[in-house]
Amino acid sequence: MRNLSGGQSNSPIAVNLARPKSLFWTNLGRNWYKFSRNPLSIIGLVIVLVIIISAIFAPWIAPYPEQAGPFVDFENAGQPPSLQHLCGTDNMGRDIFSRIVFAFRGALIMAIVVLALAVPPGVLLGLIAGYFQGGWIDTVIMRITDIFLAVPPLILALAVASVLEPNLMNAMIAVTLMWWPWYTRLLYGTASSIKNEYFVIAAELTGAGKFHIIFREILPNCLSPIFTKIALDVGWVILIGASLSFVGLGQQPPTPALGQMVSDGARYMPIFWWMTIFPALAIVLILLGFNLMGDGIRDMLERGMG
Amino acid sequence: MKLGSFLLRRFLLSIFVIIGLSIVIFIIARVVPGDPARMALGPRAPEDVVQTLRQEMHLDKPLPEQYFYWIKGVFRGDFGHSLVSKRPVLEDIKEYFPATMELAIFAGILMAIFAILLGVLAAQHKDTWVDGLIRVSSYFGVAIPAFVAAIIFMLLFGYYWPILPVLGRLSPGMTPPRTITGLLTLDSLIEGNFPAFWDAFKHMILPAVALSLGGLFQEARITRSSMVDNMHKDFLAAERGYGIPEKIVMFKYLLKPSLISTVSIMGLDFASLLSNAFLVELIFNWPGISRYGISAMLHKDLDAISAVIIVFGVVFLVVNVIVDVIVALLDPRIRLGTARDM
Amino acid sequence: MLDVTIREESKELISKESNNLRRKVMKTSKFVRFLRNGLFLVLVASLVLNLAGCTRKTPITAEVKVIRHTDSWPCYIDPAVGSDYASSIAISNMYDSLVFPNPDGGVKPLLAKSWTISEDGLTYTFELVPGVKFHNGDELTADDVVFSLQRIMTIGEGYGYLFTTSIKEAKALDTYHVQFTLKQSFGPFLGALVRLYILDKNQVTANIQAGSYGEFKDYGKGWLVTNDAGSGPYKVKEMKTAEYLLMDKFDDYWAGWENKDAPQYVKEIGTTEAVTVRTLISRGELEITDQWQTSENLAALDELPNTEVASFFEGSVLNIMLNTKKPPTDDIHFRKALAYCIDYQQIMDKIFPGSRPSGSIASSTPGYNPDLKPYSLDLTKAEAELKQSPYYGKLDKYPFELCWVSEVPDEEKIALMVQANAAKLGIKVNVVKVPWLSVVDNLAKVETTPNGSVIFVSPHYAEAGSMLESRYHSRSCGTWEQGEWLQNPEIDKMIEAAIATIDQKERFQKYYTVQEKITELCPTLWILEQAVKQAYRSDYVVFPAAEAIKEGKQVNPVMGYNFYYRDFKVFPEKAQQPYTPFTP
Amino acid sequence: METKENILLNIKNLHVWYRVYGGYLKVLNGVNLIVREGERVGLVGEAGCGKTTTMKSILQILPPGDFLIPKGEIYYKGKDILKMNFSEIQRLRSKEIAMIFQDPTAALNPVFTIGTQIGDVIKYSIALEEKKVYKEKLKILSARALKEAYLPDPERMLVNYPFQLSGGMRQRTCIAMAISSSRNLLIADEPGTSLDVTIQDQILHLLKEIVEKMGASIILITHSLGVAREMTDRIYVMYAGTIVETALTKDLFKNPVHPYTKGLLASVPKLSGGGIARGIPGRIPDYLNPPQGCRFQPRCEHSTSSCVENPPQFFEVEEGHLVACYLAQR
Repeated sequence: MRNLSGGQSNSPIAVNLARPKSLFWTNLGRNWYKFSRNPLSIIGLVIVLVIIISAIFAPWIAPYPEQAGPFVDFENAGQPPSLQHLCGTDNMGRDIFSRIVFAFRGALIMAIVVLALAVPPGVLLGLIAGYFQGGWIDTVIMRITDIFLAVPPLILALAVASVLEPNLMNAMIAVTLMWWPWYTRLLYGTASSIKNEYFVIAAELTGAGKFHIIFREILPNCLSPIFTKIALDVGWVILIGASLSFVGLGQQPPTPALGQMVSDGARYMPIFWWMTIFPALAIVLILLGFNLMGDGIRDMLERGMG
Repeated sequence: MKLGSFLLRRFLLSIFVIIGLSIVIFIIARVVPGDPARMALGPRAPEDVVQTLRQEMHLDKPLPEQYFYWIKGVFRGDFGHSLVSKRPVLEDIKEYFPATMELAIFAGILMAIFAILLGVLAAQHKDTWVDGLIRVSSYFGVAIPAFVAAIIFMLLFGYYWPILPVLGRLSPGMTPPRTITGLLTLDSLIEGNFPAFWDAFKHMILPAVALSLGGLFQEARITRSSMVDNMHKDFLAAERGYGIPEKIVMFKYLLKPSLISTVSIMGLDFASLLSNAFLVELIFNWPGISRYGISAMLHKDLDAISAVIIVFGVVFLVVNVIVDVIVALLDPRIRLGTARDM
Repeated sequence: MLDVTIREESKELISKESNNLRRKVMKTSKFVRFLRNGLFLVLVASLVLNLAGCTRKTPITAEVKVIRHTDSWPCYIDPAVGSDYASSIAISNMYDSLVFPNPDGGVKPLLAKSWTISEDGLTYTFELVPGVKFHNGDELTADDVVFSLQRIMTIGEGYGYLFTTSIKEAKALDTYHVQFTLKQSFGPFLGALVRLYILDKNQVTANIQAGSYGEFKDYGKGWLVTNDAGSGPYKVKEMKTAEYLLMDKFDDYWAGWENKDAPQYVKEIGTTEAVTVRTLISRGELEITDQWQTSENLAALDELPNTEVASFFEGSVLNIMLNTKKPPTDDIHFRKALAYCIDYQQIMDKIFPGSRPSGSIASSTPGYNPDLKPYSLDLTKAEAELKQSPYYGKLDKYPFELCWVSEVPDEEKIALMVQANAAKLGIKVNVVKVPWLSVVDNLAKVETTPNGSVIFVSPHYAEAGSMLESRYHSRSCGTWEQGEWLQNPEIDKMIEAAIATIDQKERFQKYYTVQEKITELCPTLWILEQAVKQAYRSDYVVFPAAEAIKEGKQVNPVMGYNFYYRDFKVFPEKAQQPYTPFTP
Repeated sequence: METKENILLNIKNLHVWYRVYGGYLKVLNGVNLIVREGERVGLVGEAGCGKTTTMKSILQILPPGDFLIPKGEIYYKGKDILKMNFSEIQRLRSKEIAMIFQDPTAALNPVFTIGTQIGDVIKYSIALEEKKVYKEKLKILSARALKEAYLPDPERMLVNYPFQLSGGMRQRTCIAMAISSSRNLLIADEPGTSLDVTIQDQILHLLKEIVEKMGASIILITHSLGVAREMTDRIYVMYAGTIVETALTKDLFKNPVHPYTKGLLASVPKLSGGGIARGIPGRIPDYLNPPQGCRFQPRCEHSTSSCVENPPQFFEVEEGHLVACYLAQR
């Protein structure tokens, strides 16, 4: 929600930059307050927590954990939703609900690994390019970034994943390859504007080394944009992961994955509609959760520090 | 004029980017395990035949040389041969590209129109149930992936409520118009063949809606918030204060500056729309270049993959330039170039 | 609209009635404006109408006789390229070969009205039917036959291997006589000749483009992707490479059309997407579905009124190929243990309903050994066999890797079943999903070939010999058709001997012994013979193969020939709703 | 005692609240203000004390949706603006009252040319009488308005965008808009404070001249007493959303009564000795929960218990010199 108190609409970025570095951490309490003030963020947070917990404790939460793996039981294949099988069973008699719960694992792992692999190099390159703005380093890095940004990430990821052996690992590699440039671009913008801030210039005048300036002066002030982007990206990564596995380029059966379950189910529409609908809803739920939470975090970090 | 030079720089940069992209995609395509020639001819083809094909495809040469041959061809409009359709890739692209463009453009238009409508509506009824409804639906709109929407439409309209066609571009038995632009709706209009136009139009609705959902709501939100921001600007108070009627203030003085931010993210949304087309075309059996691309990827049809990626690269760049131009037209500060260029 | 008014405008200017002209222009331009504004409204209105659900039903006027059939794509209509199911159907309908396959596995004359075979069985001489016309009117001569043969042998794709391996040379004796000389005696040669489709030399050479086949440039490959140069009962009307193939009746087909109800048009639609197929059927836009639908879908389709499921056998066997050169499957006892522990019956009931047990050769393939009992579930025997295996007791050290082809979802169920069954013996099976192209790669080398691969194989020509050679002869090692790496010289010899035998009875006898030997070695788990099943509109389509099954007759064992549309009958006027008539 | 006739604007006990999280910002807390015809009134007070809010509420141009006016009346020519219907307000805005905004950069729409903006203003004020407004006429009128604001080369000015003008030119453009058609009341919100002193001076003189020419009244909002002294006949001192003192300019400077007014006067740097001015300790209170009673009492050295219990009424110290403070009692 927008904060209407008074008319001061001074741009959030400017505020962030002028802010002394440590404030982000010292302000956690206040941030939490600002975050929790928006019910939607809370809903998002709850959804995310539920998903994470059920992913971690899947074997205990899923009613039929063994059915998330290689398993066939043609006796009760294609059962409609019931009390025994909340989301029904698929064409091999496996409990869809259990498979969904386990599928959350893949989705989360995807998000974590991809971001963990993509953010650091992206940030680093962005910082360097931004700091040496105008120099040849800047040109080289940013032009390469442009090349990767020239095509929507999903398309390139599809291409990469398709030439590799189809499995979760390679899917993650493919997405990671497409993800770092976005952080490079983000950091480039932020860093190149921060580097003209007085406190950076001051540090330079006191003869601080480039390393110190980049990592001690500039980086800390890029934190909230970075965190904001990460928060908003989790959902996107999961979405792209689902898209890949929808085409069959992600997690391979019998290990369940949401996108894969949807496309498998599509083969049995409309007879076993539940085979498609419930995994689809699961995808919507997980995205909804992370998007809401992401928005909350963004508002908290960008507007919150006013 | 500033805008001209800006476009020129943009164009030169694009050429560079495309070449870079071609290198990247070429490398990606050549990482593929297995022997493309063998794949092309099938397991029972005699070795010597395979060998000749290998030479044709320059697979026996070192990578840089292969790239050189390939890019030379590309500049001559020769994207190589498709292993699946057994035709020159260029022909395939000529055949499928318009279908995707038609769909994408229609979806884009839907997206823009409804995004702005909803945005304005939400802003005008700020903090009322209207606003709330639009916001909530926007969260869902962003959270429902295009392919999920497509599948659900398929289920609903394919079986339970068959009022809209769910497959292909044209009903079987409907005589397609002469190919002029390749856009069925346009061609049929040019021919004055209204049944065909209407049929093609109906075929576009579901896929287009599925594609536009995500971006639509996101932009609606951005329109809304930038309008709300501007509502508190002094110039609006001033214009009201000088007795300019509310309507004019709303739709002239408020809308124009507010649209700038909406339009500038439209580029990104159009991009994600294009990438979603890859799955949606698959589902709706839409004979477009995206479906072609997917099948190429699943068959490891290297030349086709590369060509598709490059085509999309070009399209994406063009779109971005267009967006920049629109933004420049909306915002004199950029057009007349006092503001930092983007 | 506008320029019309302008033209009228100028006309009347000449006739100097400028004032009533002005009124007229006013009127028309107003009308134009109305149109412009109106158009949008009209669109919206009619959309609303449609949403309201009143879709205008076009009255069924001229009943065009049409067969619309979905199948797996891509479809290659070039006889020297295509060899898969869809291609075989298309090609066999658009081209004629010298001989035509019979249901019993033999052949009957087609383009060749007679032939002679030399004593040593190395020379075949055919006399062609005179006056056969290609689709473009040219007459079919011996030259065309020779050209077609050279073409397919040079290009070497599709069914080319059948001839590159067997034929030394071919020459045209005169306009109507052509002679083939074989490398070595080849019994089933006539059966193989079914796949030699005759193209119009002049038409092809007239349409060659740049290519790498020497004087013949691209041998017309480019042109033949979307065109045909055949003499068959149907000809290409439109080929959309990624979408569909539309064929229409070749009215002056040389053998005539005594079947008056044969379809005028045949549309091969390139999709097996369950949703698509179902929608098409439910809208009456499809006569016959493809054979790749899941059993669940077929069951659902079967329940629709006017829709029946035709199920027949074309000799395609579902194998689990065991790599006999890689532990633990290199041990015969281990293999037999597996063979005895599988619950074939449940697989046939649950996963491939309507299929039947099979040995190394499917019972529908001519030359299969009827007295041979295929393996069946018997755990005690399995136990016994396993005890004799050197790997007994240390099974956990030898994991069994079982691959299934990701393009065929039902194979996953098979793999999982086998996994479950083997577990009863304490054999651990790792199930791996592999895309088809990688399967081909993996089976090319013995060390990359997995312990077990779930793969369908069907004969190339309708005889046991084809299957035996392509599955168990050392020559076929490294192709996807032999994941066993049997490399057994004795068997090689027996197969060669059998195939070289001209006399059919004798030949079949030899096939029997080979089968016994192979069954003894148990290099493969023969799961079942797959039924080719497709749903079709029984209310107005007469599907010969389906009829044959009903009468307990045999269907044509040669791939594609159960879709020889010249024998089909269509009665659109009998069609129940839903039915969407076809307008080309 | 003022006679009803010549009173142009009369604000009575005006309250304005802004809606925010956690309640309302009670910004205006009973503002009383009178402007007579042809009178030049000054409104002084430190930043954020609600001057602008008061003025905006006269024109009904507070940010839509986020405020409410719990009580108070604003009489213009004896009619309550708050009760006016839309067309009346429209007429009021384009015929009677015009406001010149504090920051000319923010007050001009960045994406429209000066011509369009000023043109529309004129167009719709004329539109009240005439059916059809011709482009040419608009052009001429806007050019004239600009000329009156002493903008060089008005015709060319029309096609420019705000960002192409200097600060001073923008300020003049705003004034031109305000005076593009004759007005009876001008509200100048800290004119030219964002500009450097010389230009600010020119602007003020321009205003003076215009007001005399049009014979209009003016409300001059400023925080500099210097400006107020030379530009106004009467001054209202405002603190935290209330008028604390009002008097004829000369009286106020002669004998300020309210401690806040004293503070203000004291904080003007004197040229003759005295050195650095001594300001007022403390700061504007938090409007979310403003202090009890007199809003100045937390910062006031003379504050007594009664200041806290109930806010002081106006006490007349001399003819037309009202003070809201118990110090003015007796």
